Amino acid sequence: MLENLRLGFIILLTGIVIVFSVLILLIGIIKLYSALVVSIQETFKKKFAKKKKKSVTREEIEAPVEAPKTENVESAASSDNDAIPLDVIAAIAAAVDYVFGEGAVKIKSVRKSSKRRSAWRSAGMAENTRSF
Amino acid sequence: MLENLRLGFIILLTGIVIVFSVLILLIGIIKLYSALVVSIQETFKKKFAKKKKKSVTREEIEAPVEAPKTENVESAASSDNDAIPLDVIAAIAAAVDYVFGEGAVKIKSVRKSSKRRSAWRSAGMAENTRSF
Amino acid sequence: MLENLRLGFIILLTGIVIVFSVLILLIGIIKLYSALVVSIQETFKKKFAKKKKKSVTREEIEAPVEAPKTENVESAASSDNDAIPLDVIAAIAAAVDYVFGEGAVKIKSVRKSSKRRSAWRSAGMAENTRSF
Amino acid sequence: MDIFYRLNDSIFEILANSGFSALDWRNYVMILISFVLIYLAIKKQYEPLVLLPIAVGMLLVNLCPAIALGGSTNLVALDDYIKMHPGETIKYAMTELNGIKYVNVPTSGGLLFYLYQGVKLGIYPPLIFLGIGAMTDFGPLISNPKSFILGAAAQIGIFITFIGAILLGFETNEAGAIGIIGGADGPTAIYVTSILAPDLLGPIAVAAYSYMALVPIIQPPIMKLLTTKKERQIKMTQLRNVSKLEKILFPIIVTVIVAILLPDATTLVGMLMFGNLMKESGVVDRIANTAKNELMNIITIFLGLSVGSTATGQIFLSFRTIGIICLGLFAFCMGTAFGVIFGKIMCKLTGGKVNPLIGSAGVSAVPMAARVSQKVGQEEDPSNFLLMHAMGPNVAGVVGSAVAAGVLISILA
Amino acid sequence: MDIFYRLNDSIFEILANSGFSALDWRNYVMILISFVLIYLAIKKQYEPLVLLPIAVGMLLVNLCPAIALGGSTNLVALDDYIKMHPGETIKYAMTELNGIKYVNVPTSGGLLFYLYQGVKLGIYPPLIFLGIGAMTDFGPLISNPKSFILGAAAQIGIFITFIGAILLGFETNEAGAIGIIGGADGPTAIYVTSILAPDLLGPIAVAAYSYMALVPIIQPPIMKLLTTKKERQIKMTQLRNVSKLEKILFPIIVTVIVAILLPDATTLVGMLMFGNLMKESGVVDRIANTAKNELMNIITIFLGLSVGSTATGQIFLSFRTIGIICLGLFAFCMGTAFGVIFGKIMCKLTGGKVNPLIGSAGVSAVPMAARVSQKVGQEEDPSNFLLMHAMGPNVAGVVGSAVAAGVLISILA
Amino acid sequence: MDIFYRLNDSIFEILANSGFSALDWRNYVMILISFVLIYLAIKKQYEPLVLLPIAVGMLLVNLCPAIALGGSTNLVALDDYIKMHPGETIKYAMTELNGIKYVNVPTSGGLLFYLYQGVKLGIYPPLIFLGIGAMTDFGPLISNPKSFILGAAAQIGIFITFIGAILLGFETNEAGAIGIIGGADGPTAIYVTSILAPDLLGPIAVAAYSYMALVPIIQPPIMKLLTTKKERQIKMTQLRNVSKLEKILFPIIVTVIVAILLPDATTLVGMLMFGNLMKESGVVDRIANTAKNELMNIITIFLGLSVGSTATGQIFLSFRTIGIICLGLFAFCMGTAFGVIFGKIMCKLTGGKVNPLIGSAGVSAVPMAARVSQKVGQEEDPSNFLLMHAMGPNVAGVVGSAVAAGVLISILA
Ligand code: NA
Ligand code: NA
Ligand code: NA
Repeated sequence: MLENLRLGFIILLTGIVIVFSVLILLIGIIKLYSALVVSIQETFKKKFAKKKKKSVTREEIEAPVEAPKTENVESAASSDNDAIPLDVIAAIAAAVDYVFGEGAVKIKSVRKSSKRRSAWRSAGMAENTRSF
Repeated sequence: MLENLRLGFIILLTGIVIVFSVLILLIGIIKLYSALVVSIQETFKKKFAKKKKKSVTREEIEAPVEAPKTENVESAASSDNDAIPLDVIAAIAAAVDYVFGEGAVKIKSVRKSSKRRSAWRSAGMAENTRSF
Repeated sequence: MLENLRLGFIILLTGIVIVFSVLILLIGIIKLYSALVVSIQETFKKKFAKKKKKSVTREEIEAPVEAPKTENVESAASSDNDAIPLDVIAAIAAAVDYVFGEGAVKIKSVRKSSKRRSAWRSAGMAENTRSF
Repeated sequence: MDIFYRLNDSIFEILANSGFSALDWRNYVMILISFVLIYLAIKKQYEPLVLLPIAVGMLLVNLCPAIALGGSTNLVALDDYIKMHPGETIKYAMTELNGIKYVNVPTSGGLLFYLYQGVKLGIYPPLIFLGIGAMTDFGPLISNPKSFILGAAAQIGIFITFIGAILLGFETNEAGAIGIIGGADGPTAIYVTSILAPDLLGPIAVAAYSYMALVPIIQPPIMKLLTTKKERQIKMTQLRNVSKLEKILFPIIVTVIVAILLPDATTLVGMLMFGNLMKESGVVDRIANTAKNELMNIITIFLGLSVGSTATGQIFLSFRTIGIICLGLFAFCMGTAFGVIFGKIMCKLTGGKVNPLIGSAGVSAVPMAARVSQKVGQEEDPSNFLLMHAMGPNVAGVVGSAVAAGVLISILA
Repeated sequence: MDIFYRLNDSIFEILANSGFSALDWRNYVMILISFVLIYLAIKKQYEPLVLLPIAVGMLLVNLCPAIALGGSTNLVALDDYIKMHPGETIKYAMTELNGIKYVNVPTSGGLLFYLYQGVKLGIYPPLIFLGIGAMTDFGPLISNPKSFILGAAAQIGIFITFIGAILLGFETNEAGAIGIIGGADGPTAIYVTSILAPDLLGPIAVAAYSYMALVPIIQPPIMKLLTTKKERQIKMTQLRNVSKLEKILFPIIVTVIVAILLPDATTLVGMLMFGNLMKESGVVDRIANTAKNELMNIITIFLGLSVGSTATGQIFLSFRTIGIICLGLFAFCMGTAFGVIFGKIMCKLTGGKVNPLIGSAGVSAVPMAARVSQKVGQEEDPSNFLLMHAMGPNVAGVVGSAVAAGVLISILA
Repeated sequence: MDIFYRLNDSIFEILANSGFSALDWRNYVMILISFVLIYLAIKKQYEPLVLLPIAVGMLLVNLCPAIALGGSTNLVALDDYIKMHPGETIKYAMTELNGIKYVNVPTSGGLLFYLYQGVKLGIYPPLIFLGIGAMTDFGPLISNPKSFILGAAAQIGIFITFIGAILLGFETNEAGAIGIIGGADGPTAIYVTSILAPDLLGPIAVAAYSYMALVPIIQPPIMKLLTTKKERQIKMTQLRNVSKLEKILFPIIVTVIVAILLPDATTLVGMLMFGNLMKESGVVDRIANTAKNELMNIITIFLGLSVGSTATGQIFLSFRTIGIICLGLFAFCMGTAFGVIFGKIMCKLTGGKVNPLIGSAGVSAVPMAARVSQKVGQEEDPSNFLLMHAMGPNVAGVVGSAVAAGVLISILA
């Protein structure tokens, strides 16, 4: 057991050294890349106005048939509805409150009305088939 | 490699021949059965008025306790709501538009109100247990 | 085959004896514990008033951050909504009937509005992570 | 020119390996049978959740038997191997037989072979029971535990059919598997058959699920034959409410009793009751919902396909299958009859408080059989609601057949 | 008459195989223990999602040990075999021992044996980590990466407990598995134990999940003992918002760093971070949702049942289990203490900007431990909201214990 | 002092086992490649549901190759073993080599090794096809069955690429796997490659999914090059409505024809059609929904991770991968070209009723390729809606590539 105990102390020390080293290394790297990301994003923000126009053109290539936002809502429907601005949801919630009494219920899931949808349904292939 | 190349050409030709044969055969068969189905269904439509009464009698054997449509909606609730006529949904959507502003939201899932449901729940066995 | 047939009769009798013994034993035990449970629960009901206060204190330890009812609704959202009193749901259904015409549709899922929710979302850990 | 000769050879070889040459008439008959089952599943809605996958499994295995074959090692003569794979290094072991060297080329099994392992190892049926447990309400049984007697009585059909099967010349293990059709419970039938007589899985599963779908046609005549009009009109008093605590204790107690007395029934009963405990406890809705929905659905697909894949023409098309079909019907009838007879006995003993029609629900076939009790009762008196009272024997029948399964396995396995 | 004799034999044999004769007192004690766990899971809601399946697995394996046994080959004397299966052809291999021929009858394993393979092969815990990753928000940790120090400090308890276990006479591999209880993280504990000391899975899993449920009782006294009232009243400045890009880069970077430095932690950390990457990327919601819901739920059921099935009376009921229970508590206390002590150090170093109460959240037990920090803080000053600040060390603790697990595995496996 | 020496040793040993010493430059290059794929999946949304898991699998296996290694038996010299496990009894078998005794210590495989078995045994791709079948509407194909010709034509690219691969020096089995990239169908490509050339899984899967994501960029120039402005402006007449019965019969008929003619295509086509039968029958929504959602999502995660795990630097970084990338692009271009050419032929034969642009949709890449047809058509005439007409060849292409896969497997496996 004495031998085991010695091994125990070695592992105690090794463990503490390694765990702290790894996590402290992570601290350093995260701080570094956080700084980097923040500075990069600020640089990008300035260029944004220009880029915006370009990306619109690029999107138009796929847009008429793709409607990615709708897909997003569909696939994530059960968990959240980020795809619709929060203020819209707030407005709906207010309307519901108005009808049913304040604070009573909350609409669980709101989905953008998409006229393309029915076209897609008849197109015979769920949007999310794409990746398979 | 020359031998491989010869094998390659054989596979090229075999592949094209087989793929085309199989798919062209499918074309023929699909055309055939489509024609058949269409003609059969037209024949049936004429007999429908008579049959209808019979089938009602048959359904009544199971109907009071079965309510398969409700089950259908339940199990498929997350994906679509075919069990309710589209015009009903359209009506609901219109009503919602009226309240919340046109095109803003779409009701995600509509389920037929079923008074039988609660009876079933107390009957202690989900409808869909049936098949196991 | 005669030997098999003899075995068959033995199994027939063994089977009937065992199946009946086990299930009749179950009858006895269920009757026993049902009686026991009923009597215990009546005893408890009398003590309830006292206990209630204590348990409230105990709950308060966890309450401000736990909100277990909300969790319950979330996780069970797709199947039922027991966490909200039935009369509330009835009231909502009535309101919907009022808007859309009686019996037309039924709200599928009602979730308590929870101001804590957003706090939790930002707390960055779904309630149900707890158990893992 | 040489290429065209070889093209000809190549196409010819593909045709030689095609179904036209490999399949025999029994496969074609089985394909027709699978069409009938698909028709029944879709058009007549005969237990479609299970019969449709079974039928498709049956179709696929008879179109292409390799889809259900296990992996094996092909001995390919070294010279041939080199010809077929020119320039490759040989990465497999070699065997020498009679002076000729062979390459041991391992082949992978078919999809349905791998899916079938869950049946063979007895994994799927208990997992389906887990889901069933999570949807079953044993309340009616707890509030009227005497229902267990009817759930036991209806299992007598299993054992009588067992003797019938022996009289028709089946081996004892096969007879056990055939008898369990009378349990009117799919997963139990598949579990027992996979242990006692895996060769018969196809016909037994088809028979079990078909007759379960036919319960509304099979049972009423027997029920009417064995009961008087007056008996059928008996109204039963309302069941008491069962407290949550009783519902939580029930699965625990049943598990303990059954598992101690009959270890061979532990897996089925234990999973059924674990599912129910998850449901009734109310604290693990997350996993209870998955157990009764996605998990059960996935297992159902795999189970159906792989059970169907055991029904090759060579095995299915024999007089034994006809015997099984007949014995299965006999088992259902016997189960129904004994259920009703014990219902009559209970009616007598309770001074007419029990409507014997609820006895037939003891065969299981949940919840169809309970509905049939309800329906036949209402035919005599439209104001009579037997459904809740029939649910007791109905769910008791599930436990009853699992216990009967335990008996059969413990003696015959 | 003969039949009745044999009926007697047959029933006697079933009783002889029943639990009454096969189980010993330790199984009965374990059954009682499983009842206690079921009670705690349902009534006290002690981590019910995991403890309920564990308790049921424990119950089933002690009622019927065969449910967790692997398949094997029974040698049945040829004569006996023929008597039991009259008229059948023998389809199994034969072995001759001492002049007697035996039939090699293969038996299939029990359900829990097959489910257990996912534990044994180390498959379930990483898949649960995948789901946890898909629900975890590392935002609070990214916005305050110093939290990693607290997440590391709380792991010191693991290694101190390791020495404690050696002092109590455990082997080094067992001591490693016991120490990891202090990680306060279920899947990590099960993963390490399944590698280092599979025999101890039962008690270690029960201890780990029980103490995680008891965190609100275990931690506060220690936290109060080690901090002054003034320290507990420290309010922390609000965390900065973390951009989406940072959240996406975080799991990738953590995976790379940890996997390169400590390959033995790759599986756990990699799956945790892959789950998180799926969540944060926002482009694969379909699979991210399945990972954190259905997949995790299915695995949880299988994991719980099969971990419970390792807790047979013969293994569980030994003084070692008592030692494990005590050492587990010790580990939680040590982890909490070191978390708080390092919290105090950080408080000093930052000139009082860090509330040492958030240190205790470094043990993991997500999100319970962070709530305890919040609660203890609010007891001193109701306007103090430490929750968000405690989430940082809390999720860092998960990474920390996975790294500690890697150290233990790399040295002891 | 001794302890500090040994601590030094211990830390040194951990570093010696770390990635720094074990990985070579190719692993680091692969890590960079996986970063690029993660970027493309998240930022450019290149088939993220599959490419993200593949990229993560690639990342993990190159950080820690052991995560994809199978279990093995380590021979540890007895003396060393005793030193490492002091006081333990040895529970493993022993081997004696050259007078030295070795303990046979079994090691468990890595997570990705076990997940990979579903690829190796050909289980995942057909299950994904099951889900795809359950979401596919073959209506447009049934109402215009001639689309099958375009779905066949676009597969010519597969076989031409096969010859190209042979010209670049690939073995025939490898050439078959490379050719199937032209099928523009992920599961088919993975299925064929896992049978014919498992070593190439990584590059082939990456190429297949990348080019599928790039279809909107690859196809339009070819389509415009091969068609006249007038052809592109052709408007097609509306498709007739297809009755439910036709939709139900379609999957059954396709299964029967394909399986009989080409048994090697049965698994893929059979599962695709079973999924579609579940969908169209309308009676098994429960299991159809699970097949296309949770089951497919779970399999996608496992498939992606384990396909990625085959892409170790040692295998991936060779000139062959560059060849595969080039040949894959060539295959897509050829498939598109032949689809359009046959579209032109059909246009001629029908007297201008077919817009040749729908031919390019025959490559599969559902539904992206159909959208490209729509988009290119609308560029010429905004009032032209080709989408529905392109869906026919598009889904025919899926069947077409499965048939082509059957041909390749039957000749080359
Ligand atoms: Na039954
Ligand atoms: Na921890
Ligand atoms: Na294709």
